[in-house]
Order: sequence, then C-alpha cells, then structure tokens
Amino acid sequence: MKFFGFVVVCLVGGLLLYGTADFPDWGDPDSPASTHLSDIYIEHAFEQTQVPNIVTAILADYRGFDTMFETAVIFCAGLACFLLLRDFKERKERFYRHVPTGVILHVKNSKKALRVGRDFEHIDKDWIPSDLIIKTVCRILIPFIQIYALYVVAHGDFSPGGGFQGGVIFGSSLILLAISYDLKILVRRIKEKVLGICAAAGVLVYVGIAAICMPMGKSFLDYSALEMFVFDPHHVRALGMLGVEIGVGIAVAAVMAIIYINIVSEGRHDEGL
Amino acid sequence: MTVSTRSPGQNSCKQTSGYLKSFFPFLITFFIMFLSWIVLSGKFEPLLLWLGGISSFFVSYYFYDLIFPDFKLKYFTVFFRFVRYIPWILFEILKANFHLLYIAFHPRLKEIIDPQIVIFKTNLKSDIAITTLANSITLTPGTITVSANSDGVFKVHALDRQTAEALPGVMLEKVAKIFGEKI
Amino acid sequence: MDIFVICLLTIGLFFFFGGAVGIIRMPGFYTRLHPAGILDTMGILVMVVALAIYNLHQLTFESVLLTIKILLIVFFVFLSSPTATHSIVDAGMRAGLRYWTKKKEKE
Amino acid sequence: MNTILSIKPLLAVLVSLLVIPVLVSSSDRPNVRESWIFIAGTITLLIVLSMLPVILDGNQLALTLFEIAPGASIAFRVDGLGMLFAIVAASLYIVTSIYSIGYMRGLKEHGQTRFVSFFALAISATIGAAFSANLLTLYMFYEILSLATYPLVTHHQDTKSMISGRRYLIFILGTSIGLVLPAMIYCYHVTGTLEFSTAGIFSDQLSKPAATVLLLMFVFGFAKAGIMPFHSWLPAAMVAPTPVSALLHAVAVVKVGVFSIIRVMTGIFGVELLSTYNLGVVVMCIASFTILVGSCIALSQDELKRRLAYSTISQLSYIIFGVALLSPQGLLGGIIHIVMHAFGKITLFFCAGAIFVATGKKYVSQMSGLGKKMPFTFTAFFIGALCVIGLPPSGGFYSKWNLILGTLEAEQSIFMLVLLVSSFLNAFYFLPIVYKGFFEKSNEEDENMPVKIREANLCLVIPLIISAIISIVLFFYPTVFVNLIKVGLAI
Amino acid sequence: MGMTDIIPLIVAKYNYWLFVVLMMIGLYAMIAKNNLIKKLVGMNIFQTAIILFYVSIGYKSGATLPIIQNVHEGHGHAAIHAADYINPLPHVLMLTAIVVSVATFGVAMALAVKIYQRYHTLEEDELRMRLSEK
Amino acid sequence: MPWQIDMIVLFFVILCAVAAITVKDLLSTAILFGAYSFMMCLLWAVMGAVDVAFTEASVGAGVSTVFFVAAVFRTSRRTKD
Amino acid sequence: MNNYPALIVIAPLLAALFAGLAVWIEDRLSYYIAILGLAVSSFSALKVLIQVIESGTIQYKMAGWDAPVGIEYRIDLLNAMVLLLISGIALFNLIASYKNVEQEISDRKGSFYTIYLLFVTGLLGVTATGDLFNLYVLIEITSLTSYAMVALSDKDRGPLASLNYIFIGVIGASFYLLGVGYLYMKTGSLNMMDVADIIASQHDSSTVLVGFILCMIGVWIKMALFPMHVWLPNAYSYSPVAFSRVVAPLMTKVMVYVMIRLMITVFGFEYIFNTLHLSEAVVWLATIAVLAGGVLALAQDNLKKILAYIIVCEIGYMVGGAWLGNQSGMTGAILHLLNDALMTFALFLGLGNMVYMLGKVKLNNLQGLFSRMPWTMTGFVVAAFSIVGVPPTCGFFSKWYLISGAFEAGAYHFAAALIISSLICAILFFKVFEICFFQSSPDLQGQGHGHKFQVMAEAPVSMLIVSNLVSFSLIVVGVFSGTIVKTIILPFLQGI
Amino acid sequence: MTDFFLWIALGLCILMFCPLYRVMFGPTVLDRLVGVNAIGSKTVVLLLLIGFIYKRIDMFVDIALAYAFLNFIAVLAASRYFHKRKGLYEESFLD
Repeated sequence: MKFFGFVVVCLVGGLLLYGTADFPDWGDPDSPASTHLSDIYIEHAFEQTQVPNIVTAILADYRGFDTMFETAVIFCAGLACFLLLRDFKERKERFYRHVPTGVILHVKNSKKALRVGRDFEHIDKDWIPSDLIIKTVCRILIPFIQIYALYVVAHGDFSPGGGFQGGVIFGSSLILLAISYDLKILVRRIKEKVLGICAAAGVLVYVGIAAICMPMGKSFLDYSALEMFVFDPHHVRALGMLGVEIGVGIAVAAVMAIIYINIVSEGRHDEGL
Repeated sequence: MTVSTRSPGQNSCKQTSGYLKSFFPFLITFFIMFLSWIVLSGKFEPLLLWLGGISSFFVSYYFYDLIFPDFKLKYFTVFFRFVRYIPWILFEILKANFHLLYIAFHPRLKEIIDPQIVIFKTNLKSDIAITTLANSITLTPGTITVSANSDGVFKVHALDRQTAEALPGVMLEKVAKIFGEKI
Repeated sequence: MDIFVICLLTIGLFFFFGGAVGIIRMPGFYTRLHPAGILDTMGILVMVVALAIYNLHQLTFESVLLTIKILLIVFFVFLSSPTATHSIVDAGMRAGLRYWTKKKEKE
Repeated sequence: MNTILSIKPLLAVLVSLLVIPVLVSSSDRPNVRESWIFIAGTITLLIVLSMLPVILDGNQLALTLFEIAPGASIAFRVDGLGMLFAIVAASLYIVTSIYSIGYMRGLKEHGQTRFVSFFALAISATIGAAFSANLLTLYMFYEILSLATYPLVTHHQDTKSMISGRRYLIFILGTSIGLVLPAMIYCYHVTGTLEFSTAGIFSDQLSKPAATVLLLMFVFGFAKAGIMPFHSWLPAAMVAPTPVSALLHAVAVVKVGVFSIIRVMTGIFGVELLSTYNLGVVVMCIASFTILVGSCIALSQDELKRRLAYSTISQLSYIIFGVALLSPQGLLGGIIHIVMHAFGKITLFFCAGAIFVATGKKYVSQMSGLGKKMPFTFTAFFIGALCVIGLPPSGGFYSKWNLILGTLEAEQSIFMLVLLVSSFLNAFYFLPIVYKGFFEKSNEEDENMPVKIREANLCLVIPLIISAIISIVLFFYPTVFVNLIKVGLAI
Repeated sequence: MGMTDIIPLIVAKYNYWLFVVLMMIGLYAMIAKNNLIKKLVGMNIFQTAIILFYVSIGYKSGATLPIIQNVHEGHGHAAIHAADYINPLPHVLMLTAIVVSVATFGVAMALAVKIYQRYHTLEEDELRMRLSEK
Repeated sequence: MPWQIDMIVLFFVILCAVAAITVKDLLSTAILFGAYSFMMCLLWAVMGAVDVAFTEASVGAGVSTVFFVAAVFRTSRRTKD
Repeated sequence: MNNYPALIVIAPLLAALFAGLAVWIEDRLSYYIAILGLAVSSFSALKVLIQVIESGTIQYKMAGWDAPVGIEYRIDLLNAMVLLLISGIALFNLIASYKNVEQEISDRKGSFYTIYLLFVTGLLGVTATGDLFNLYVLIEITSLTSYAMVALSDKDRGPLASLNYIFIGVIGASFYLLGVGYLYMKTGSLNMMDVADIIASQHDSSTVLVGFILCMIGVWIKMALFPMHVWLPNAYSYSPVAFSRVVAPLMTKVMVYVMIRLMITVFGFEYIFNTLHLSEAVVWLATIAVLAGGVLALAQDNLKKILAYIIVCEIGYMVGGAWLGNQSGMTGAILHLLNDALMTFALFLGLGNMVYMLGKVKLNNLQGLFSRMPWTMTGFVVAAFSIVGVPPTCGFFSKWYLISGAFEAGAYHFAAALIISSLICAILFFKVFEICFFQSSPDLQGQGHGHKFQVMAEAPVSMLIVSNLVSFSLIVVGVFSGTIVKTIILPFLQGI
Repeated sequence: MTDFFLWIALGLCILMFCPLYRVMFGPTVLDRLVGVNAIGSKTVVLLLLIGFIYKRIDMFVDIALAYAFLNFIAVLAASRYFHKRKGLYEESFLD
C-alpha cells in the first residue's frame, strides 16, 4: 500500500505541477481570476448591497444559494452524528457519589435508579472532581465568549466573521462549559431537544427568508422582495443578510454542540471529557 | 478529599426561587455584557445597539449564574480593590520575568534550576479568591500552580529554590485582602 | 511615540525569544512550562500593549474603542493563559509524568 | 401490392397475452382456466384466418407501434410468410392446448397455472415473431420467446431440468445476444434500417467477407434453428413436459429460429445479394452437415423424445437448406417444410407423450407390442413418421419433392444426394419403432404389468389424430400455403 | 542567472508548488496510512491544501482586504477601485469548503467512534482481520 | 504582502502536516493537527483572506481539535504508523 | 415570475427542515412532510419538463443576479428529464419504504426522513445548477448524507464501509473542486456557460487540460468508474435498504449526468474530442469497467453486492457511450442514464421486498422465492431482463444506441464488452433465478414435496404496487424510448 | 513603521520554530501541548502585526480575539484528556 500510495502521489503531483506551468504569477493583479468576476463584485457590491464586507455580500447574497446549502451541510452533519451515535439505552452500571462524604457507590445492573438529590449525585465511570481553577475561570469566560460570538454574528457585514464563525464560537463556548464542568451540566442546561430544534430552525430561518421572496414576486433569495417587512428599504439586502446570518449562527452553534456531545459521550449523553 | 460540589445547574434551580437574588446578577451581567458589546462593536447604529441589547439579554438571561453564582453586594468593593491589585501584580510579574529570562539564557541552565513542589495551605474560602491566587502564582514566573482545591490547599511547582521559598508570601496577603478573607 | 512602541515591541520580542529558547533548552516537561507559559504571556502583554498604543495615533473615539478591544485580548490572555498552563501541569501530574529534578539528572 | 393499416396483427399478438391475467386469477378453478385457454386460442386463430384472404390477394397488413430510432421501430407487417407461420402456430396452439390439458392432468403436474400462462406467452411471442415487420421486432419476440419457454422447459424444477434449462439458456440467449444483436446493430449501422424487404436492405455497402461473417452470425445466432454446433440445447430441453416439447420443438421455438433465418436471408440480405456473393452454398454446406449428422445421431438414440429431437435438428436444416438454394423451387420446398414438418413432428411428439402417459415408457426398446394396445396412437405415429421421412401420402413428400426439384433448379445436384441419404436415415430411425409397436411381441407383458395398457385418454388422443389427419390432408391440399409463399416471396 | 533573478521566479510560483506538496502529503496519508484516524488527518490536510490553492488564487499583490474602507463617510463608492481589493470570490468559496470539510470531519469522527465501539481497534489491518474472522 | 512571512509559515505548515501524519500517537496527532490549523489560519491572514482566517481559527483551532480529542478520548491513542 | 425551477430543489429542502423539527415534536409527522415535499418537487419537475419541451431552456436567477455574478439554474431538456427522474424515484421510494424504515430504523425514523430529503435535495440541486461551485456544495450534501446513511445499519459493517466511502468520496469531491479551481484560475468565472465561453480561446493551456482531467477524475471517483469503484459495493450493500434503493439508482447516475454536463456545456466536444484525443483511452477504460464489473459481480454471493457490481458495470456503459464522441453514443449514454436509473430502482425495490421478508439476501437465503413472493419476483425478473437487455424493456434500447455508437466510432472492443456484459448479466441473474426457482426454501422442505406446499409470504401491498409499477414502467419507457430520444435527447444534443 | 512591523513579524515567525520543534518532537504529548500553547500566543501577536501591516487592524482584532479563546479551549480539551485517562505512555508512542 505504501508503494502504491507513493506511485499515486507522484502521478497526481506530477499532473498538478504540470498544470501550474501555465499559471499566472502568484498575486498577479492582472490574472484572469482577479479581473473577470472579482472586479464586478468589488466595484458593485457595496453599491448594490450596502454591505462593506464584500465577502459577506457575496456569501450571503450573490452566492447566497451556496451558503444556504452550506448551512444544510452543517445541519446534515449534526443530524448524521445524532443518527449514528445516539444511544437511548440506559447504562446498566451506575456510579453515585455521596456528596458529604465523597464515598462512591458502584451500582451494577440496577433497575431502579437511586434518587439523585442533595446527598447523592450521579457521576461518571471515570469521574474526577472538576478542577476548581479551570472551573472558575471558564465560568467567567463563557459569557464573554458568548457575547463575542453574538457580536461576530451580528457584525458579519462590517468585519470578518458572520454567522458561521459566530456560531462556531458560540458552540465552542458551550463545549467549554462541558469541558470545564461536566457534560451533564451542559446537557441539563440545554436540552437535546432544544439543540435539535435550534439546528433545524436555524437553517429554516435561512431557507424561510429566502423562500418568502418567492411569493413576494421575486426570485428565490432576492432580498429586495422583503422591502415591505423592513423599516429601512435602502438597506434591505443588508438586513436580509443579517437575518440569514443569524439563522446560520443558530444552526451552527447547535450543531457543534450536538456533534461534540455525541462524540464525547458515544451518544449516551452522560459522561464526557 | 472533598471538592466543591456546587454546580451552576443546581444553583440556578435554587436561585430562581428568590426573584431578587437572581435579578441582580442578571442585571449586572446584562450591563457587563452590553458594555462588552459596545467595546467590541464600536458602532452606534440603532440596529446594532438593539441587537446588542438582545444578545446581552439572551446571554445574561441564560448564563447569569455563571459569573455570579452567589451574588453579594460585596463584589463592588472587591472589584475596586482588584483593580488596585493589578498594577502590583503586573510589576511583580515583570520583575520575575527577568529572572526567568536570566535562567533561560543562562549557559549552565541545568545547574541553576532546581525544580521542586511546594505544598501549602491557606484559609481562602471562595472560589474566586483561590483562583486569583492560583493564577497570580502561575503568572509569576518560576512558579506554577499544580492544583488548588476549595480547602485552600495549594500545590505549586517552583523552578528553583529561591522562588519556592518566597511562596506564598505577600501575594497571599494581598489576595486575601481583596476578597476580605482571612489569611 | 513611535520609538516607544518600537522599544516595547522589541522588548516583547525579546520575551518571546526567551520563551522560545526556554522551551528548547529546559530539561523536563514541568520546567519547560515555565518559560512557555509565562514568558509568552508577558510577551503578549508587552507587544499587544505596544500595538494598542500605536493604534492611538489618530486619536478618534473609534480608535480608542479599538484600543480597548485590543487590550481586551490582554485581559483574556491573562485570564486564560495561566489557567491553560495550570491545566497542562495538572494533566501531567495526573498522568503521572515524573518531574525533572537535579537528583534525577545525577543518577 | 397494397399495404393496409390494420390493428389485427396486434390483436392477434395481444389476445393470448391478455388472457394471462385471467388465467392467473382463475388459477384455483382449472376448468374455467382451460376454457379460457381454448377461447383465446380460437380467437387468435380466427383473427389470423380473417387476415388470410387479404393476404392471398397480394396485400399486406401493417402497423407501426413505436419508433425506437429512425429506421428501427417496433412494427407489425403481415405478409405471406408470416401468415403461413402464424396459421401453423395458431392452429397447433389449439390442438396442443387440448393435448396439454390431458397430459398435465393425466400426470397431475404441479404449477399448471404457471405452465399455461407461459404457454400463452410463448404463443403470443411466436405470432409476434411471425408478424414482425423488421428485424428489431423479430429479435424482440425471439427473445421473449426464449425467456417464456425457460420456465416451461424447466417445469419440473428438479436438478435435471435445471441443468437442461441452463444449457437451453446458454445456447439460446448466448447466441442471440452474442451473435444476433451485434450483427443486427451492425446492419443498422451500415444501412440505417432494419425493415424486411424482398430486395434486401443492403445495396452495395457490404463486402463479401463482411457479408459472409454477418450471414454466419445470423445463421448461428438464431440458435433455435438448431444448426449444428448450437443444437445441443434441443435434446437437453426434452426434459420438459411433452406438450412443451411438442409445441416448442415442433412448432414455436425451433420454427421461430428457422423463420428468423429465412427472414434474414430473404428480407435483410435478399436473394439477389446472396446469390451474387454465392453465399447460399456456404449455408447449404452447414445445413447439409447438420442434416446428415443429426440423422445419424438420431439413429443411435434409444429415448424416443431424444430421437425425435435429433430428427428435428436434421429436419430443420432441410428448411434452411431449401432457402439456401435460393431458387424459387427450393425456397418453396424449404418454407413449406415448416408446415409439413410442424404437423408431422407434432404428431410424433403427441404420440410419444401419449405413450408416456399411458404406459410410463420413454425408451424405444420398451415399446414392443404397444401398437396393438394403442392402435390409434401408433397409426398416428406412423403417419407422422411418413410425413417426416417424406413419403406420400403425407405432406412431407410435397416439401421434399420441391426441395429435390430445387437442387436441380439451382444446379446443385450433389446436395440432392444429401437429401436422399438423409431420407433413408429418417426411414431407418422411424420405421423400426412402428414395426416394433405393431409386430414385435412385448416381452414383459406377462410379468410386471399391474395396470392394463390401453389407449390414453381422449384429450390426448384426439389432438394426435387431428394432427395426423391434417398432415395427410396437406399432401392433397397444400395450395393455401403454396400461395402464401408465392405471395410472400413474390415468386 | 543571478540570485536576484531567481527570487522573483520562485516567489511567482512557490505557493502553487507547495500546495501540491501539501496536498500530496495528505493524499499519501490517506492511501498509505494504516490507522483510520491518521487517514482522516490526511483527508483534512488534503482539503486544506485545496483551500490554500484557492486562497492563493485570490491573492493580489498590493491590494488590501476585501472589506471596503471608510464606508460611513458618505457614499464614496465612486472611489472603489477593483485593483485595491483582494479578490473576494475565492474566499467565499473557501468558507464553504471549510464548512464542508469540518462537517465531513465531524461525521468521520463519529464513525471512527462507532467503529471503535464495535471492533476495538482503528487499525485497518486489524479490522480486516476481525472481519475475516467472522 | 510580504512573501517572506508567507513562505516561512507555509514551510511550518508542511512541517506540521508531515509531523501530524508520522507521529505515533493519536493524541499527539490531534495536537499537531491543532498546530497545523493555527499555521493555516496565519497563512490565510497573511494572504488577506480574513474571513477564511477567522473561519479556520474558529474551526481548526477550536472545534475541530476538540472533536478530535473527544474522538481520541472515546477510542484509543494507539496507532501503528 | 416562474418559480418552479427553484421549487424543485427548495421543496425537499424545506420539507427536510420541517421534518427535522418534527423529529423533536412528533416523529410520525416527518413521513408525511417528506411525502408532501417530494410530491411538490416532482410536480414542479414535471411542470418544468413540459415548459422546457415547449419553450426551450429555462434560466432561473438565484437572488435575482445575472448569470456570471450570481448563481443560476439552467434547465434544459437533459436537466429537466433527470430532475423528473430523481424526484419521481425519490417519491416512489419513499412511498415504498415506509415499512422498511419501520423495520430497520424504527427508533429514529424522523431523522432518517430528514437525511433522505437532504440527500434528494442535493441530487436535485446537482442536476439543476448551472454553477460549477454550487455543484460541488451540492455534491457534498449528497455525499455527507450518504455517508451517514451507509453507516446507519447496525447489523452489518456499515460504519467501516461508510468511512472508506468518506475517504474516497472526499478525494473525489476534492479533485473536482481542484479542477474547478484550475479552471477558475484561467477563467475567473464559475458559471458554466461563462467558463465555456472563456475556455474556448484557451484550448492549448496546460492548466485547462489539468483542470479538465481533475474534474473528470473527481467525477469518475464519485460515480465509481472501474478502478475507483472500491467504495461502492460495500457502501451500497451495507446501507439500510430504504436508502440503498434510492442511492443506487440515483447517485451514480447523477454523477454521470455531471460528467455529461461538464463535457457538453463546459468543455465542449470540440475540445474533448478534437483537441485532446483522450477519448480512445477512456473508452478502453470504460470497456474494462464493463467487463470487470460483470466479472466481479459473478464472484459475489450476496444479492445486494451483485447488484452493486452490476452498477459498476453499468457505469462503464454510460461513460463509454459518452466518450465515443458521436451522437448515437451520447444518446445511448443519456438514454441509459434514464433507463439504468429505473432498472436499478426496480431491482432494488425487489431487493427491498426480499429484505423486508427474509432479512438477509445471501444467495442461499433466496430459495423458493418464486413461489413465496411471486409478485416481487415478477417485478424483479422484468428489471433483470432489462439489465440483460431483452427487447421490450428499456435496457435493450439504450444498449442499442450504445452499440451502434460504438460501431460508428469504430470502438468494436466497447461493443464487444457491452455484449459480453449482457451475457454475464444473464448468467448472473439466471444464477439467482435458478436458486429462487429450483430450490425450495429450507424451512418448508420438511413438509414433503417442498415446492408444492409452499406458502406465499408476500411483502406489503404498498411495496408491491410500487415495485411492479416501476417494473412496468421499464417496458413503457422501453417502447417509448424512440419518443424520448426524439423529443428530449436529440433536440438537446442538436442544441449544443 | 510598516517595515518595522514586518521585521518584527518575521522575527516572531522565526521564533515560532522553537515551539514548533517542541510540538513536533515531543517527547511527551504534554510537551507538544505546551508548544501549541506557545505557538498560539505568538500567533495572536502575529495576527495583530499583520493587521497593522495591512493597515486594517480593526479587522484582525476580531480574529486575534477569537484565536485567544479558541486556543484556550483546545488546550483545555487536550489536557482534560489526561484528567480522565491515565497513562502518558499508553502504548508504543515514544518516538
């Protein structure tokens, strides 16, 4: 296999290198790629969409159709992880910890669960007390990360970033919660159902905004059809993009959490990193 | 060994009962968040401000108990004392940094270092105080907190004897003072 | 002003340099963490502050806000970096990694 | 010659196709089911016969159903040849269905509904092949027929029939896909059409080697005709129930093969082209070889049905032989042999089946003395044998006579020898059976014959009598068929 | 040819050459490595190499980020020159590609976990052995 | 833009890639993979693709590595090659 | 404004999202949502096909931007036909697979339907789009969903097959993306028509050549052309049957469509056949693919695997036909695309019924199937004959065009391969039929004469209706293939 | 000034080699982690410097900020691994 791999690599590499012979220079301002479509975008994007970040303008408007499917891909990934790993079976083995004394009970093959309350807590198999310092720091950091994530989502028009990046950061803030405390905390705080609904609803926001344009008499995704819904018709496209980005953000954040939770707990949603 | 058993989830359960008790942390979190938003955003368009408001509300509504699991008015004073603590610690860090630089560039590096682990106990009780102290220790070059628990027991890895002997030192006093705890 | 910035940046670079050298030279994992965790943090502090100051060239409200934003990085790094360092050390301890001592070296 | 648009050919094909669902739905009421078969057969025959006058007047009926590509469509056209073949198939279908009722019930076979359904499908395909207007349609029905007969051949669902079925498929499907299909597409590629026409479709696009190869591909490709290297499915397929053997190996399957070859030779290549390139001789050599070798092998077979099968192989080659003569007389003789051999051979098969049902005997050597107990059967057998050998007063004589004339006409007198020798061989392998049946004494009669042997039941006997009678009648009145051939080939 | 001549020549193309190298590393890992997770890493490297390629296409020397400056000072879009800004289109495409690759990565990881659950190994040869045992 | 930085970073990227696929421990691979992503992010930034850099930073440095570690946590670190 | 072209793709997508919501609210709803979405999609596809036949190519501008700037849907005759095919098959399969899903994945039906719809969305989008990059994104959607689906069946080694599928699928998609990048490098555009215009003047560029080769390799990997087929058999045979029934007929076919689209619209025949001279090599490759697919199929003992290898074989048909470089060959390839989708669908429908009743479909599980499940087998037999190429079924007619195209191009080896593969298929299927026909099922053998007393155990009516309907459609499509060629394929080919 | 930033950036780039060496050659996983952490901190500064070189610092701050967060998360996750799984030298990974 190694030799075969080497041969394939050499062949493909040779082919690719052969193709580079005819490339324009790196960074050549006059290369076809930098002049044909790119000029149209750069010169007209702001005028047409009122969005200074051309990348966002293209992403959410000119090629918004791509981005819609990109969001669908993300949704699909979340769903796939859920579908593949989610395991609804209860574990037979359970571990409980008596909080005041710190004694750990190992219950094998129990039908009835111990009542989890003030005295007992349900813990993982390889449980360790969560680290005080990490916990405290993360506790403080998480809201900041989240507000930052939301900021990123909302400012997709002006700065790099946008729905996807913001969503990922928001998702990682949730992951951070799970890492610094315990997976159970995350699952308890944000129910699986909520995550699932958010993932679908986020994409639905996108597709919905895009689809509403059709009964309004314009083509799919043509935000200018939404004029009657917004108070600032001049910025209608920018606002449309904002709405879309929010949808993306919701979906991505939820999906990231779903994927993490499912991978780290093998789909049981009980114990994790 | 017992460890902190509080978890934010449980706290939120308890605290929703007391309306005021949850309202204040919420409000303050909201303001902090909104302030952060403004700093981050740097734009004062009404739409963005509205969005900021909504975002801050969202974050603070769902996660207010993360920053302030148990809200006390004392925190205001703590905050100001903490601000005064910062320059001092920065200076300390700077000072020690040069020490570390010296070690790093020393040609016979292995001879001058003598890593060891120091364990000491403090009477700090609150999480935040312990964390502050632990992080301050870590930030001060030459020493890294290996672990700290809610009983105030610190385990510190020191790079050489000199730094090891200086522990916990003045820093503990300062931190204890900030959070109004006994040493 | 520029000179101040240049000085700070150079100092910061020097800190980073120290950290880098330390990372290479230090024996044993725990000792390595010291320069890596702390000198780098210091380097960030100095350099980011320098850049923040540089950003105040045109003293408008926006650039002040931006400077605060840059300083926010320092804030977060100061919060997270020691925690990360601590977490790594803790991991090493729990994983049972023996720490380097002079005695061990002699044996 | 007028071409009349008519839906009748389609109806003729569809009748027995459409009756299948009815058969399936009435599977638990055998009597209803069988009456439906009978009705369908009759309707088919009536439709076919209703077209006869029109055809005899020199007209053609045509119907184009679907055009697949320009020049290649699924279309029906009824001309003399097709009519001839359709009449044979449709009339024998009725006879056979009566026979099969008796046979299947007599042996209490399983899966009778399946059997009759596929039987109907096979007939439908046969008539479709007869009425095809072009090679594509012909090929289509040819393939359907192959597949429809597979479950009939393997009706017993045991290992033996599985092996035979396998052989059947390999030969039939293998040759049709492997040889006919490319040859056909090549024809289409060269000429852009596949319509049969008496002048052939090639004008001068084909060189002699190409034409030879193509012709051989067709001749061997239609392996149902049993040309020698691809004949061995036929004896193997004798594991089928006798009605199947009868219909398939006397009428439908093998004759479709032969019919296809005739169509290709007369309609695709055209007599002109073949004689220009002198290709008839090639085919004739192959056919002669098959005739002689087939007859010789038949001599050595002890199992009656196998002997009949080898006889069929050699007899089929008569037809091809006749066509390959490329002379009017030869063509006439060859094609009319389709009819004559059909009736003669089906009689023989019916007899074999009747003997098997009545006595359980399959081998020639066991048949001593049966003639006295089953006089009707053996008389019919005798008539059938005469017909196949080609002796008067049976229809076979007419065709052989014409064939011999054809050889003379085509100035291929050497091949006349082949015909004569083979006729002697035919006589050698058939007449001893008759002799045995009537004149030899059964040697095991006394000991272990718990059941008294007598004539088989009426359902079996009547059809064989009918077919025997027809084969005699044909000797006296072959005019209809002769006219059809003349109309069809314009000779 | 002096050194001064070679450098621009290298600068003109090295990005494209190195992307090929990177890509081939990824491809090699995907084909030749035995461990499934290693293969996944190879896959990711492979995908990133393509992103590198696209971003390299988009780069335009002497231009700035594709985010239009000074927007709030009136509608100065008459002053927008195409040559001033980097080609934004490849960036857009690559955003999508990154998203796709992370989605694939997530699913692949989930699969790896699932495979490990069942076979308790991630080595391809061992997996093959397990499969042939059954 | 300075091609020197670009080149150095690209060189690092390739080093990381090679190391990531040769190292004999999956957790190390995960970490190297994270480093690889860092470098990539830097590379995008150097080439002016800020949006891509942002995405790579959030995905590559953040969630991707975390997923990786999570997967290694649930499987094993063992690898033969 | 005529929104049908968008609706074809959007309806399943919206339905998928609503189904995704329904997972958490009421699981059963998702099935009906899925049916509704696909019905709307099929209806729109039909409408669009009629429109296209009447008034020519439809362009639909997404977001209202003109073509090279924005993404456009360009629906011509070929697209429209394939769109209808996809949505129709997806709809019918959904109807047929209610019970299968109930049986195989009962605890996560809603998610299954969601992913299923996303998969169909991806396929439809791939077919409808006129943008090279959009195509990539949509390919990735289909791939990602199929990765998930393949891994779904717990019984078999689905996850492993899926992971291998991921590796190869990603390589394929990445090659395609890279090829698009090479093209973008030289053209600066992503719209197919626009790229085609610009390429026309750059035929001698090595970059365009490499771009072309990369695109083709990518698409070939995705469609499992012979040496790159290794993922397909496992992936298709280990996936849950409700999914393999839709992925087997559609996925590879859509990739063939993509290849034809790239060849015709983007690069143009002029470039491919007159400038490059690659066609001979590719036809040889296709020949090998056809033969290898058949031979490998012979070696299998699982019906699902056999069918999977037959798909590999059929891929060779289409690739070869498209690369023959003449009209008949291309017509044959396009017609075979349609026919093969239907045939494979019919086969897999039969397979689905068997799986539903028998559980396993190893060859020796199939004993006595003709008497046990006569209706299922009827459909299956018709489909099998179509694969073999028995005349009134559609498989014959596309083969007809392919072979005559091969003759026209002088590629006799390809014609020979087609014929040999037909024979192999015949052997293959009769091997199956013999088992179903001659051997009686073991659980009933004890009762004496085996077959005589076998009880009918037929699949549910909904599945039977669909499977027999589709099988019947094989014959209908077959006899009307002339009409299809005349109204759709030839005008399409002449239009370029 | 831009030139100066460029040189500083180059210097940082070159310095990055040291932690990279750690990341690549181990010896333990945690050493690599340390290296990654160090690379992360350098990258943050580098991003800011690039921002100044492009004169578009407002765009790069966001990235740097995100970077600081996410690096932290990744390092935390990796080190959490050892909190739960014992054995630094699990199998034959010493290279």
